[in-house]
Amino acid sequence: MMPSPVISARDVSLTFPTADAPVHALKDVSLDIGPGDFVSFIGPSGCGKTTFLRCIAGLESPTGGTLTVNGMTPDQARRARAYGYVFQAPGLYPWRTIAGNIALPLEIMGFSRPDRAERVARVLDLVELGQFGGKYPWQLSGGMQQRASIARALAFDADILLMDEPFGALDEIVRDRLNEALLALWAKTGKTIGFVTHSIPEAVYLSTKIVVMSPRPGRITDVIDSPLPRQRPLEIRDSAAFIETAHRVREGLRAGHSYD
Amino acid sequence: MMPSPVISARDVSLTFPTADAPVHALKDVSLDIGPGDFVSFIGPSGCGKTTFLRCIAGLESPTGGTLTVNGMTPDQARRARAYGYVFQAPGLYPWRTIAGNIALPLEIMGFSRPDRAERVARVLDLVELGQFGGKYPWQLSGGMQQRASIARALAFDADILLMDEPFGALDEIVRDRLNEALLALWAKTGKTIGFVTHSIPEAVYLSTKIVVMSPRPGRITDVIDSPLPRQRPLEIRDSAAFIETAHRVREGLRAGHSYD
Amino acid sequence: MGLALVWLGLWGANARLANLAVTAEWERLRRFAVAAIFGLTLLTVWEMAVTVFAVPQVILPAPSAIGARFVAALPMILGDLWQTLVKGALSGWLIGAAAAVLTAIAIDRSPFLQRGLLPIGNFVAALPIVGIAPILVMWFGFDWQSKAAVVVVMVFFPILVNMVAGLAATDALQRDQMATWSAGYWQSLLKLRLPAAMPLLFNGLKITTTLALIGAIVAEFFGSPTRGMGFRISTAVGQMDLALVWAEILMAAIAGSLFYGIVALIERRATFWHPSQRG
Amino acid sequence: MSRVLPVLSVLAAIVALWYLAAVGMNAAWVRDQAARAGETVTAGRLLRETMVLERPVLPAPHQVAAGLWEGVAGQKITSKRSLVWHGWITLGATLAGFAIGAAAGMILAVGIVHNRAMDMSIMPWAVASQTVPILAIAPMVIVVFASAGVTGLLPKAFIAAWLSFFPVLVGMVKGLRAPDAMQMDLMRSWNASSGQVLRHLRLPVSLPYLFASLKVAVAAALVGTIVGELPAGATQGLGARLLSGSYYGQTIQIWAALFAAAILAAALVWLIGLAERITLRRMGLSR
Amino acid sequence: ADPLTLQLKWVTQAQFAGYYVAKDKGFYDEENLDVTIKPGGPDIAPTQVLAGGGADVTVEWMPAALAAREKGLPIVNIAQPFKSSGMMLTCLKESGITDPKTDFKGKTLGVWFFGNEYPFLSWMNHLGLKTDGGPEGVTVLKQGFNVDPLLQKQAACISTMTYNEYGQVLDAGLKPEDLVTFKYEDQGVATLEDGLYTLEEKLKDPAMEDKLVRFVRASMKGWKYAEEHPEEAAAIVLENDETGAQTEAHQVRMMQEVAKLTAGSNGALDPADAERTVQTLLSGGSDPVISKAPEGAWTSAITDKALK
Ligand SMILES: Nc1ncnc2c1ncn2[C@@H]1O[C@H](COP(=O)(O)OP(=O)(O)OP(=O)(O)O)[C@@H](O)[C@H]1O
Ligand SMILES: Nc1ncnc2c1ncn2[C@@H]1O[C@H](COP(=O)(O)OP(=O)(O)OP(=O)(O)O)[C@@H](O)[C@H]1O
Ligand SMILES: Cc1ncc(C[n+]2csc(CCO)c2C)c(N)n1
Ligand SMILES: [Mg+2]
Ligand SMILES: [Mg+2]
Repeated sequence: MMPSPVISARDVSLTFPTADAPVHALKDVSLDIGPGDFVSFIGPSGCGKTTFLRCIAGLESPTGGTLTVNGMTPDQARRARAYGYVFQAPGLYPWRTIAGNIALPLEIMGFSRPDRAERVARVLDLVELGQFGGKYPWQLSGGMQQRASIARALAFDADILLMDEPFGALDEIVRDRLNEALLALWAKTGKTIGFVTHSIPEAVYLSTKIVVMSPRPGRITDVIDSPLPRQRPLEIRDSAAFIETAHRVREGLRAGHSYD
Repeated sequence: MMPSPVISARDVSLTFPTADAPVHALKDVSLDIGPGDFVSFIGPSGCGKTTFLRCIAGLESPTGGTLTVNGMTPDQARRARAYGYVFQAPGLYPWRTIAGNIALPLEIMGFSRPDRAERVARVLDLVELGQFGGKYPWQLSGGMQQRASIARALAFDADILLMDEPFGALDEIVRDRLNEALLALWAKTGKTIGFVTHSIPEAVYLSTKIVVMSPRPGRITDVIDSPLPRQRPLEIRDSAAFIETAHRVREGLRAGHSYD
Repeated sequence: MGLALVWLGLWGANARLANLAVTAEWERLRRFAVAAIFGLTLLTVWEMAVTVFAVPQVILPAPSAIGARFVAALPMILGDLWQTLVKGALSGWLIGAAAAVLTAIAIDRSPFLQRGLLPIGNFVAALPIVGIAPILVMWFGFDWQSKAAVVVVMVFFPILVNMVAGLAATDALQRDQMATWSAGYWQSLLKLRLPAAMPLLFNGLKITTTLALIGAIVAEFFGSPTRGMGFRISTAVGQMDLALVWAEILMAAIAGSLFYGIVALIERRATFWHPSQRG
Repeated sequence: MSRVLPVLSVLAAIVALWYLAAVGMNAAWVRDQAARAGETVTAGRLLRETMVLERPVLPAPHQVAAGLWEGVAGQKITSKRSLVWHGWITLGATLAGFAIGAAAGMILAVGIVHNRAMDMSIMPWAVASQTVPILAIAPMVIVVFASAGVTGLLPKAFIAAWLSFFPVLVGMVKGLRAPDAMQMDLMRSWNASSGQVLRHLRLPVSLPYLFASLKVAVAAALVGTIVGELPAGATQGLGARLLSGSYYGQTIQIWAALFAAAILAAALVWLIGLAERITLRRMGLSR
Repeated sequence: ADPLTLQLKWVTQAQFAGYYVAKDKGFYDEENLDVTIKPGGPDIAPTQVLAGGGADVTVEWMPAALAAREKGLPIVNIAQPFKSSGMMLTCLKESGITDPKTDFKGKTLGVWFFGNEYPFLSWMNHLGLKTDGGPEGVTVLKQGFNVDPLLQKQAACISTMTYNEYGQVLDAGLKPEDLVTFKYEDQGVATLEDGLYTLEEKLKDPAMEDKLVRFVRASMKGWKYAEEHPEEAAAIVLENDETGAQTEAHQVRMMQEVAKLTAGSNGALDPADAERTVQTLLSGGSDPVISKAPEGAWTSAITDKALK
């Protein structure tokens, strides 16, 4: 029997009213995400990936359908501090140093001072920014800011991690290393992860489930359960199963594009 | 005989004074870029790619060395409106619609109204945002904003195009399409292009010259002249020359990372 | 004609000085020098105008006469300064600023209050000081307390307006982050909205430094003990001692500028991250 | 409805408090009077008499309302006892002064942002100008204007402008410097002239600062006008009305004039708020 | 008609009835004068307006005028419609003050400043009381526009004019028997109030001198008319008050009281009164209002011609 899903969406729709025609950002999206799943969302830009993630996190209210997280509404889950969220833009607070930015959610959640210091140091190292804790955001390069924002979401141990193109601004090498680190973290903690990416190999490498989306209206066109084992060395990317899955994702993506 | 370079850097250095230790963002960078070159910069985040592009564009003054653009200082070249610049973040003005944002540099440069309208429509189509001209930036997804900012830089015909990770937030399909479009534009206009990317295949596919950089201090570790012909169908990515070049770039990148 | 020449000459020197490239250590001195030369220009033109046009002393005394009077009457002027600036203006400014900030937070906290209190707050705070001053003098007595009360009323509105705007000055992404961490109201106030409000708050604080001084001085016109800058000014006008009037004004200008300067300095420290401060 | 209810309830609370305060503050006088007449006061009498004093320390709300009504509706609006007439006079000078002051503030701010010499020389003196106690020099201003043959609206408007240019200057300098580095860099990469940067970037970014400042400035302009009306021969305008009320100890008249002035100020502030909302909406900035 | 501007010392009220009556009744027209009457107010220093050229003639009190003259402003008294002083100190009986010589010490007294403090200061000089707030002297409050300090008991005594503030105290509900008043006249420290002053240089111009003669003549006609018709004079004043703040009852009473002060004067300054004022200001204490007797501070040239 399937374990009961952590996140369960039924016919979720979201329409933005704009000055001219309303935008159907999501239409009839149904999806179940089980505990410990690593779900990637992939799709052309504007297909509603960010919007769906925001709905899960309770930052946006669907205009139709139902969405539950751990059996609660997303809003209740948000209040229960179920989420770590990495936004598409770094969004660091300019009046705090990098270390201060990472410590901020910890302060809010009431972690003790020594605990905070220890966690900040650990995640700064994880994203390879050890020496930059004392700098202000505007003194960092774009990729470094992005990494700082990842570190911030990892510093506290939320059960559900939502990441919106976290590695978009990073080079292949760092990206690979962070992919590995993320997998290790996931294996160790059993977090449930929702992950938006534009990289097909990244999606295939990381996920247990790949959700392909398509725009106008934003909807799910394919859900691919990964045939790969949970243990994934980097070399797995040369395996036949990997290449085959990547191919299927690419086909799904292409189909989504063919509409315009 | 080589044609005289459009951009010529000799021992360019740039140090940011910060509260604690000064940051050596660039150190002794020398590089020649000829007319019609398509130069990609690749390297770990924080290695000075953005900084170097900003120096070329006259937005930052090197603290050492000389840098000339068309025989002028970068600042003079900037005044001569030699550049189109795509920043790492979209940087759209929130009080203007997408079309208004794209029209802004045209207004500033004194294009006539019908000319403006025609150009805006053309580049909007080019980046596949035809229907979104009337929307405001916050009504667009991250990738759509990024495309709008690319369109803005393409709308006026600058001889030198500087692009800082323009396609970072786009999915593979759109990215491929835009890569092709960019190559077509480049072939047609003979622009000189400086291009920052984190994708090795993208760098190899697009460039005539690939500059690999390394951080702390930011410097050039390798300059690879592409063996690929100027005409590049997408399939060229399966050619041996392509794979070999990509390999060399990856090695260079890896070497840059090994320092930390 | 001569006046215009002096003006142009000194302004030219100033422009050159202002655009001179200097090292960081000299920057401070340079700023001071530029402002000083500008002031000198004004004073020279003033002195010359008074002499050339033979303006009577009882209308506009010459700067030299004012300077002499300033030095001679300095102990008295300092006493007046203490009474008006420190006791009246400063205490009123502090109370008013605190009240405005707290009100802004209360308004911001409760949509009900926001709709109910803001329009009425605007209204009450728009009561002109010259009307309230006599009433407050009647209520709070002749000494500095009534002056402080006038200052409170005067500085309240500008700070409130700026603070309310400041609390709204966060961007959507920053607010969303707070939401994902499920930050409580006070937490997001303390960690996000207050820091983000600082640039606008200081805007209000800076504007009101000068208002506070004016308020305290003006309130003394409506009743006061026999000291204080407002008292001295009105009495001196009545006694045709215009040099003393201007000497007091000079003191007010110096003290007020200092007050403003200190607040601006604190602003620089507190909002170092804002683009307007990063230059 | 949901907009009126909160205002009404807060208003009701204030009026209730006010009545209490009126009883409290006027009680001493009623007791003294009774003591001088050798009588004792009951609570009922205290309550009754504190509401109807001719020279109360704090007039009761209905007394002020009556005074206001009498001044607004009880007279022909051309009568010199009409608050509408006095308000009209004050409004004219306020608007003129506000226009001059706001324009001066904006022009100076633009100058300061673009010219280093102006930045360094003007700002300290602009600050100093505001520390000059305007009421002290107001009579002199009026005298100087008068000796130059200028009387009536202009001297008052000058004082109003003097007070209102400063908030605009400070706010605009801040606002014009608020664009972030990337927004400025974009402009630089297009080699936009400083005029274009101003028009297309600095001005739009400064709007929130501008409107906050304008609200403060318009209230300041009204204060300036009223201050200017005190020594202007104290004949016309709400300032004159306030003053003469004050001089003759007609507390209720003072309060009525005060409220008239506040209503005027609130209306002006509200108008600017309206302009703000419309502008921001047209710029797509209000979400 | 010849234009002439008169600056009043205070706001439009029956204190200046003579001038308004002269204008309203056409007395100025008869003299071929076009007179503009500018009301004063707090912080209008009439002498300053005169110096600035904003007026040709001003109504001012002699102590302030002499002090201004000592400061170098050559102003001259050309006529004196007010014979006696209306100034007094009004105290609450409950403050326990009965005799100025003994009871003021340690009390708080309300005083007008802005050039109106001279009579008070010289009185205190005569009594040998310091005004710096020490225990051996009196505490002085700068009194605002109205009589509230007395009603609110913020001061033991306040300055009042017989024709104005005293009436307001009574209007406010206090009875004469609740109050103790000390007239400057009775205390022997009275100074001349409400005279007409102009600049010396104006007198040198014969045409101007002639205008002033006609002005003083018409003004005194106005004053005498006002004395005889207080109700009508008060109505005229009300008519000219643009603030609309005055009440008829108050102005009629003011006119009646003012009439008592103007009664003894035909407009000509009695040099003896002036000398007495000078002596009062000069004498007594360490801190006299003027330091030496003025020369040429008044002239009878105008009134001599006007009244013949
Ligand atoms: N304004 C600044 N003040 C201080 N240090 C800065 C500033 N701007 C950049 N730096 C530093 O300069 C170095 C190079 O930054 P740069 O933005 O050029 O990197 P990059 O190669 O573009 O990286 P990325 O791929 O992450 O965008 C970084 O270490 C950064 O911290
Ligand atoms: N606040 C808004 N108002 C109106 N339309 C909006 C708003 N936010 C998003 N949209 C629209 O909703 C659609 C989906 O946006 P969303 O940000 O979810 O896309 P996405 O899949 O995350 O794209 P990308 O990969 O480019 O980030 C887009 O067409 C966008 O224009
Ligand atoms: C604030 C203030 N109060 C009173 C006077 C003095 N004053 C001028 S005219 C006049 C006659 C009285 O009605 C009096 C007493 C003043 N100048 N300023
Ligand atoms: Mg997105
Ligand atoms: Mg970069």
